[in-house]
Amino acid sequence: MQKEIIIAGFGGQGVLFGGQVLAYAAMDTGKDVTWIPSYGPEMRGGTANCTVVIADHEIGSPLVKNPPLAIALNLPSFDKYESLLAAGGTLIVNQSMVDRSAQRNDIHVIMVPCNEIAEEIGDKKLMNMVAMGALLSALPEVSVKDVEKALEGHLPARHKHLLPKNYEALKRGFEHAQKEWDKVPA
Amino acid sequence: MQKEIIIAGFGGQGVLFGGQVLAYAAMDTGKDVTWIPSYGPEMRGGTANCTVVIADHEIGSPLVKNPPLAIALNLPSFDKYESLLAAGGTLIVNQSMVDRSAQRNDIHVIMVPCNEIAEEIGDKKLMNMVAMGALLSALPEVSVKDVEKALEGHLPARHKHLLPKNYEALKRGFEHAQKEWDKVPA
Amino acid sequence: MAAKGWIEVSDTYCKGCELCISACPQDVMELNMSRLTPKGYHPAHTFKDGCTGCAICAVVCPDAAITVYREITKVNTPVTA
Amino acid sequence: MAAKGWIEVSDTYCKGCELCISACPQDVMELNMSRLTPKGYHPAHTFKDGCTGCAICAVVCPDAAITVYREITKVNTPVTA
Amino acid sequence: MPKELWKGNEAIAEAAVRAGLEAYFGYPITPQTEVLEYLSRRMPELGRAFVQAESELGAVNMVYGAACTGVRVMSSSSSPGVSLMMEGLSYIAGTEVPAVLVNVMRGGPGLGNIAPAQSDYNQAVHGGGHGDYPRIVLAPASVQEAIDLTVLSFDLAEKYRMITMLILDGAIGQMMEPAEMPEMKPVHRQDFDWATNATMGKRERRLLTSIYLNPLDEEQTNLRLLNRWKEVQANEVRYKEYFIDDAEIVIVGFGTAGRVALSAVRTAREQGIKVGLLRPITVSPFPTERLSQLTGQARAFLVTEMNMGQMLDDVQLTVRGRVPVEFYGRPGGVVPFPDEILNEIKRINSAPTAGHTDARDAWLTRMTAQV
Amino acid sequence: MPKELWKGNEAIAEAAVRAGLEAYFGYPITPQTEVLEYLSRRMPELGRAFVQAESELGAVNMVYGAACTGVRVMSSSSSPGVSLMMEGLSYIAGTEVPAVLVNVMRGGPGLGNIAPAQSDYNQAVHGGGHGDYPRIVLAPASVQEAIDLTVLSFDLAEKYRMITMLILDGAIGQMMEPAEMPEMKPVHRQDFDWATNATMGKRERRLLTSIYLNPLDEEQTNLRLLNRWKEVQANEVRYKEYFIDDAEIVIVGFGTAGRVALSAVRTAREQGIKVGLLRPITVSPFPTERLSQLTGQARAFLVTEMNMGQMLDDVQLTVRGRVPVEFYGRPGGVVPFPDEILNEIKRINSAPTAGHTDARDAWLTRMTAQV
Amino acid sequence: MTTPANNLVYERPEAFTETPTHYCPGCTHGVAHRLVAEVLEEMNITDKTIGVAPVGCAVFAYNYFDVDFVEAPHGRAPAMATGVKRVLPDRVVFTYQGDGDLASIGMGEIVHAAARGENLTVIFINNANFGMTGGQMAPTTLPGMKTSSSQNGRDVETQGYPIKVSEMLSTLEGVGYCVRRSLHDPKNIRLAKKAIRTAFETQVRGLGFSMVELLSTCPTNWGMTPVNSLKFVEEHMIPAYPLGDYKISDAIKQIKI
Amino acid sequence: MTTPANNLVYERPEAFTETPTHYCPGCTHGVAHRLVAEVLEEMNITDKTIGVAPVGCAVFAYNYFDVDFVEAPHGRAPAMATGVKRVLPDRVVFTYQGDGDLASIGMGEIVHAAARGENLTVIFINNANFGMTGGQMAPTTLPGMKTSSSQNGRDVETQGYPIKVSEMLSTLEGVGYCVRRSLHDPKNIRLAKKAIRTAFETQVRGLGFSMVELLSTCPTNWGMTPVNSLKFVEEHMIPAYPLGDYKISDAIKQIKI
Ligand SMILES: Cc1ncc(C[n+]2csc(CCOP(=O)(O)OP(=O)(O)O)c2C)c(N)n1
Ligand SMILES: Cc1ncc(C[n+]2csc(CCOP(=O)(O)OP(=O)(O)O)c2C)c(N)n1
Ligand code: SF4
Ligand code: SF4
Ligand code: SF4
Ligand code: SF4
Ligand code: SF4
Ligand code: SF4
Ligand SMILES: [Mg+2]
Ligand SMILES: [Mg+2]
Repeated sequence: MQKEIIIAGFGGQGVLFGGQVLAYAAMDTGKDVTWIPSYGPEMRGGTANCTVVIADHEIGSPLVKNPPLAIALNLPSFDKYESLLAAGGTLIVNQSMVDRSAQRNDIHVIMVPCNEIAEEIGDKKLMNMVAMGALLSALPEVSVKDVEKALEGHLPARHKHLLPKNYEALKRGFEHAQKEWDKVPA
Repeated sequence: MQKEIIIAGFGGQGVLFGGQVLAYAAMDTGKDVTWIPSYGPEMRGGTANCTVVIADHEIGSPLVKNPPLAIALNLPSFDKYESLLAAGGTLIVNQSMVDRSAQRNDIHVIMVPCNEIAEEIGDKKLMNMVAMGALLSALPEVSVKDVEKALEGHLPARHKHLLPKNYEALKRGFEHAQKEWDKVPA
Repeated sequence: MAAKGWIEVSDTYCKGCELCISACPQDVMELNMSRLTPKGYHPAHTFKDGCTGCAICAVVCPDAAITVYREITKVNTPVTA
Repeated sequence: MAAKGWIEVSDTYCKGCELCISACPQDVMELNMSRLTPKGYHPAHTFKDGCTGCAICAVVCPDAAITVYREITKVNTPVTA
Repeated sequence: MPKELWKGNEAIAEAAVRAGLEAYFGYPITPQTEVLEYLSRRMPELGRAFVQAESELGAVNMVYGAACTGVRVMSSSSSPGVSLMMEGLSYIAGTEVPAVLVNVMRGGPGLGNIAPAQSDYNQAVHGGGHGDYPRIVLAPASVQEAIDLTVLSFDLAEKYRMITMLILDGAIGQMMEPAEMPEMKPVHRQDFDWATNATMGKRERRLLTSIYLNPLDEEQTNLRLLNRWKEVQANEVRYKEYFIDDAEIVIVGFGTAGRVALSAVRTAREQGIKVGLLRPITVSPFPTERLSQLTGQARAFLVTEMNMGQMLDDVQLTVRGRVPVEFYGRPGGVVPFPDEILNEIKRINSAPTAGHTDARDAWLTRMTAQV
Repeated sequence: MPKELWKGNEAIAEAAVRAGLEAYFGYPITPQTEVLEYLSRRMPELGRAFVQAESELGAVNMVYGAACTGVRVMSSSSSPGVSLMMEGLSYIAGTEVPAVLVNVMRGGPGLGNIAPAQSDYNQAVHGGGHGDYPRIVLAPASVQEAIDLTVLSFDLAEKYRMITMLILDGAIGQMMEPAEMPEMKPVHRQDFDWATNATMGKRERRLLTSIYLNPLDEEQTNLRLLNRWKEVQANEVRYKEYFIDDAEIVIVGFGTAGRVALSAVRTAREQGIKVGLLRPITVSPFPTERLSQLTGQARAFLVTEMNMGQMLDDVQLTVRGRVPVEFYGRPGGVVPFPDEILNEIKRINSAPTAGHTDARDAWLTRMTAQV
Repeated sequence: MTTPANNLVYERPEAFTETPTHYCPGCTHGVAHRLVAEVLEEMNITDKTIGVAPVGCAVFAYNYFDVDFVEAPHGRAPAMATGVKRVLPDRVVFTYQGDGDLASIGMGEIVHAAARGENLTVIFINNANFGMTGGQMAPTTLPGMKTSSSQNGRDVETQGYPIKVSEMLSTLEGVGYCVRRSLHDPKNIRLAKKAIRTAFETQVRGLGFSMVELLSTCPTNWGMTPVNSLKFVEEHMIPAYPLGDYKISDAIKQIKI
Repeated sequence: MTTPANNLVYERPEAFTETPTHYCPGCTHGVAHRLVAEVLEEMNITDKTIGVAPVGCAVFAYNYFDVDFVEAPHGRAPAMATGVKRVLPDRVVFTYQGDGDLASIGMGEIVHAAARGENLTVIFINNANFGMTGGQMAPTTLPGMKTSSSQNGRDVETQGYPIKVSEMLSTLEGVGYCVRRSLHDPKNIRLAKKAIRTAFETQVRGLGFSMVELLSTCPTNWGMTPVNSLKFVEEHMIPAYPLGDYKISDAIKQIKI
């Protein structure tokens, strides 16, 4: 088993941390995992992304050209990864930040109004966790519970009081995605 | 034909210049020649030497371990090159600065009181030219005339007035050596 | 009466840093929260009258995004070389 | 009367630079032209009486070649700690 | 110790601390800066020495000074910064004091970029500073390996009184992986009989210098170093093999290029191609002997690197034309994807090469046509 | 021009002047200092730029700046100083501007000594600065050759927009030989279409930089440089042969080691041994093709160097085990005498070697036993 | 809106290219750039100017000025500029350097370019940290200031004291003009521009080495808004780095702008 | 001649080894060495001292002092000393550097060691040229002075102005003690020794960076007798490099020797 996930968006959208939480969740359930960010000055005010690879064997390449799974938190990321996604893959899109619909039809595009859902929960910043919840609907190897535990274990102490809202965000994202999947013709 | 000559003494005894004059003389008569000094901080207040190679073909090594010809202008040089000289070779020794006689008898050691002769000519500094004259007695490939021409051609202008004395020194050295050779049992 | 002036803020250059806003002596500038530049910034603009064309905003703008104009009050003043 | 002193110049270290000679306030030093050190220098020495043991020669010597002594005029002076 | 997610650069820093690092001197440069930043906090916390030097030149000479006292000392940098250390490295080598240097390589030459690259292999392994001097060079391919090799590097440096370099690319420096840290070792200052730590009235004074005015003495030093290197070659070669047993095609790749190749090898194996991977962990000493053995087994080698073919020469030097050697490289900060290497495997598998004299030439022709 | 006795270092300086050198930047270091001293007088005399830089680091970056304007510019140094130039050289290479650098090598590593050595071959030819970049490296063996190659180096640097290095050892820098200077060429500032010499209102502005933030652009640059290198390899290989026609043993040696070998070859020939000498003049590009041809003719090679076997690897890479390669080196500033090489010739001639896998090892064993 | 040209009070200088800068919003690197561009234009020397970019946030400076540019290794801009200027003495050559570039790694080069009295103009951006690499301590970081490599605040005992570069360089005879200005408000920006102008005039007249040190902001790494960053400059940087004229040679005092 | 020990007025310091120096006759490098040895001995710190030798004529300094020694790359002694001192803060660490070493190639390292206030002592030998390599121009060469790389005399227009190192470093806060002395006569030699003593006391008490600049001779490359060289120092060097106390921190002023 090996799964590759790319999470992409603006700097400040919690892209890197989202990926780390996923990596922790996978690690804590005994899988091998790699997390690698894009780095350097091009990050300054621009876009950020990270790649997470989860496998049950020693991981080779930590980078992937055509991921089967991706989260696009903004429009440029949607543009980029819609075209790069592997055929048959799933792309979680933050609907709140894009103004177009999917163009490819050999991939699954799950639209999630992450910002709105996060704002409903009461913390705009949780938008990344909403998207993460949605992603998990397409990643059976990692459960929502696993991610919750990872958050509990690795969220910095000063943010621990935010745990319940994080859980809520994950759940809402997962549920929203489930509904979208149900719409997908089998 | 190839001949190697080492000229050695204290810094300040005109060792390097003596070698250069010889090199010029050889060059001006159409031979190939190399001149190479010992260099660097060990020269500071210590000894200096240079190696001249004269040949009628492209010269390989500019350095030589056991030269057939050498001039030793002081005691340390006498000590060093007496032992290094090739068997059958000739060593011109500045008798004025050594207090011992030769130990090897498979080489020709020609003692020349260079300082005294130079002082007689009226310039202590010409001691190197006295030795050079003596050397020429064992180096038929370069004549005293050749060296005189080299001096004429390459002595810095401000020293040109010293030419006659230089000639004198060469001649006296050569003649002294001739006499010594005559003493050598055939 | 103070001179009347106006400014243009370039969408290409403005990064919404607010330095002009805090520097404007007439307090006539703000970020335009209803617009985004192609780079995704809310650009600065004058939101009310009162600009004198003093160009202080342009002096502090790190992105040379502001062009400043002033109404010419005295016309035909001969220019001495 | 000036103190009476004397010096020793080490053949191992002296390089005949003459700095001591020119510094000696009593002008009692010169190079010893009749001797050569193992390195080939004419070493400094005192060539006449008059050394006061002032140690100025030692202070200027770049090669720490000079040892300076002085005759003890007051003996048994108790040394207070 | 349980596994934690560690970022490569920070893992190296913490591993060094646990191995008894007493002093760190460095200068910020991407993609290495986290090593310095981490240690800027961690070292003072433990009462150990940390200095952000004025430059890499300053840093390497601070390392040199501390190394002379016999403590465990390290610096880290990235390509341009490491180039500035070449004089210092040559001095450290000539003085025979142990020191550890980490190079988190980036795209070059010149300012280049900060993307992952392996183009300082030759500098680390062959050229670099002036003069003949051997050095140990380790090339981790994962965060765990980065930790383990960091610890090892101090032991090797001390054992052989030799520079030990870790070369990794930005990808390994920046990535996070689950990894286990070694126990924290108490700092144990060894009483080396060469260390210049002041006599304290207890011994004869010591000198540490790289000057040998007499060429014959310098020659002796050169030969001593080379003889010591023979010991290193005999004892310290390390590599890792994957799917080698029955491999007919053997890929040779280190660091990230090696692990990317592993992905390709897996896929190729699924497709029934008998391909294996030899991943040198010590690129200096190079696993010459093992590679030579494999020359009897493999019908072709494929060298993969994130450069224009540097380790390639070492492979060719060993293979000596007995089997074809092919090359696939992505220079300039590009990390190859597994499918590119898979394509190479397939190409070699289906149309066995005649064995060109220069694998680099053939690759260049293909690359140039392609882009 | 009639021949004059020229000292190697001064000959290089004057030759550069005659080739149109417009700027020299350097820092004193033995055994190279005469280049700087000569030019400190000569350049201002001609109204050209001379700066004694604060350091070699300063010097190489002054060279870099002047090179960007398209003028002929040079620096010179010796081993430790050249190590300090590695970052700058990598930048110059990455920016593709022409520059000439002379390294009058001395014994190393570290401070070493000032005696003649050839131990920066690897640094010059293979490693050196960070990143992949080709460079032309010329190795004169006489004063005349030093002159001719100095002139050539400017032409090559400009033609290929590439660093051209002269590596020579202190012996050639310090020796005098009869040599002919080229005519004084008037300075002719070429109007390169890349030179940043200010627009003067006549053209679009230009940039010269070595930064390629996008790895794909950097990769393109790397490949462009390598393709240009192929041209250099095709056009610029230079070497000199002695007694090669019927040689059964071929010595390969450059610079002083090469000319010392010539003396040994002469003596060996007198003794009836069929030995010849291949003396590479361009050590980069290396005369691979010619050496490969000779592999068909020779029954053994002997590489002689004043180091511990650096060019040796390049020879072995070419010979690829087809014939035995033997090595004789004197590192650390020792210049071999002809009789030492003669002994090697005789050894090889009388007891043909079985062809060890590593000539360096065999040599080291012999040397270690000997001293 | 029709705008007769003579209504124009201020517009983007022509010495600028049309490329938007990559600087963070509100970073006063941009102001410094603009001032240099205005001066080049006013002095009508754009055509004959060659810039030397540093390694630092201003590494891409070459994209923004409509003049020839070269890009130096980190800290070596003064040496590279020396190389350029010595072979093209009639051109105007300037370096633009950060405090990491000039005062840390490049200390040797700047001191010697100044000591030699190279006819160069140096624009020195003191923003108290290494901006480009993510905000590490610079030689100019204030005592107690937190950076990513002085996480508990710069401890002068172990991490040293700030270097006052202008004061230091002014001890050198080769220096013609050396002043410190700030970019934190319109008045000081105007004074900064005048200083930049004087520095270039110094060069054009061959009066020796000229440098303008500019106190600048780094909102991103200081973790402040751009507006608060300006306040930080006023309240903390200026007391540590007093504005002033550290050296103006007599010949330069005569220059009237 | 029997010499009762208490007759002794002066003898070669014990902190010296028995190796004769390689310096040219009359070179005041030797005087500087002797003073350092005397101070180490008087302070009783020979046992815990580690010296850092430069590349320059003093490259073999390590042969002459009976203390541990390391030999730095040209100009990098202050960095190397920093490395030593940071891991052995209770040892006494000094560098001994020439003006080529410290003021030319090593400018970056000395400025930063000083700025960091490293607890080191630097003995800085200003002899106005690069002695070891045969007398090239140094940053401290006097205007108009002939050297092998300023053969018509140093032309300040193209070859720059002398750097007054003590004055320059004294602008740095990390510097505790920075003075210039001369070795040209007995009185000044005594003052030099006192300064060296104070510098080491500064270090021993942890009061920051200390440096003594010593005007020194180079008879060989100046082409003068040793005696005339001393006169040259007095008549030409001192006017260009005034002797004096450039920085003495308050704490150090309290030290009584
Ligand atoms: C030799 C070398 N060392 C380190 C770096 C990494 N580096 C790039 S920019 C920089 C510091 C920039 O700081 P500063 O000069 O203050 O400029 P700022 O970004 O603050 O404007 C460093 C350390 C490099 N590129 N090259
Ligand atoms: C990197 C490097 N550059 C140059 C040299 C050559 N070099 C040796 S000593 C020296 C100058 C010494 O002058 P200074 O420091 O003034 O000492 P002095 O001999 O005058 O006492 C130079 C340039 C070197 N050894 N290493
Ligand atoms: S020109 Fe003056 S008044 Fe008008 S907006 Fe700008 S700062 Fe305000
Ligand atoms: S100062 Fe310039 S960039 Fe900033 S908000 Fe105003 S117009 Fe925009
Ligand atoms: S000063 Fe010293 S070295 Fe010089 S002559 Fe006097 S004793 Fe000899
Ligand atoms: S001790 Fe004084 S008087 Fe005696 S020789 Fe020395 S300087 Fe002269
Ligand atoms: S990091 Fe700082 S200095 Fe760099 S552009 Fe951003 S705000 Fe400006
Ligand atoms: S060369 Fe000069 S500095 Fe060096 S030892 Fe001789 S006199 Fe002293
Ligand atoms: Mg900065
Ligand atoms: Mg000096």
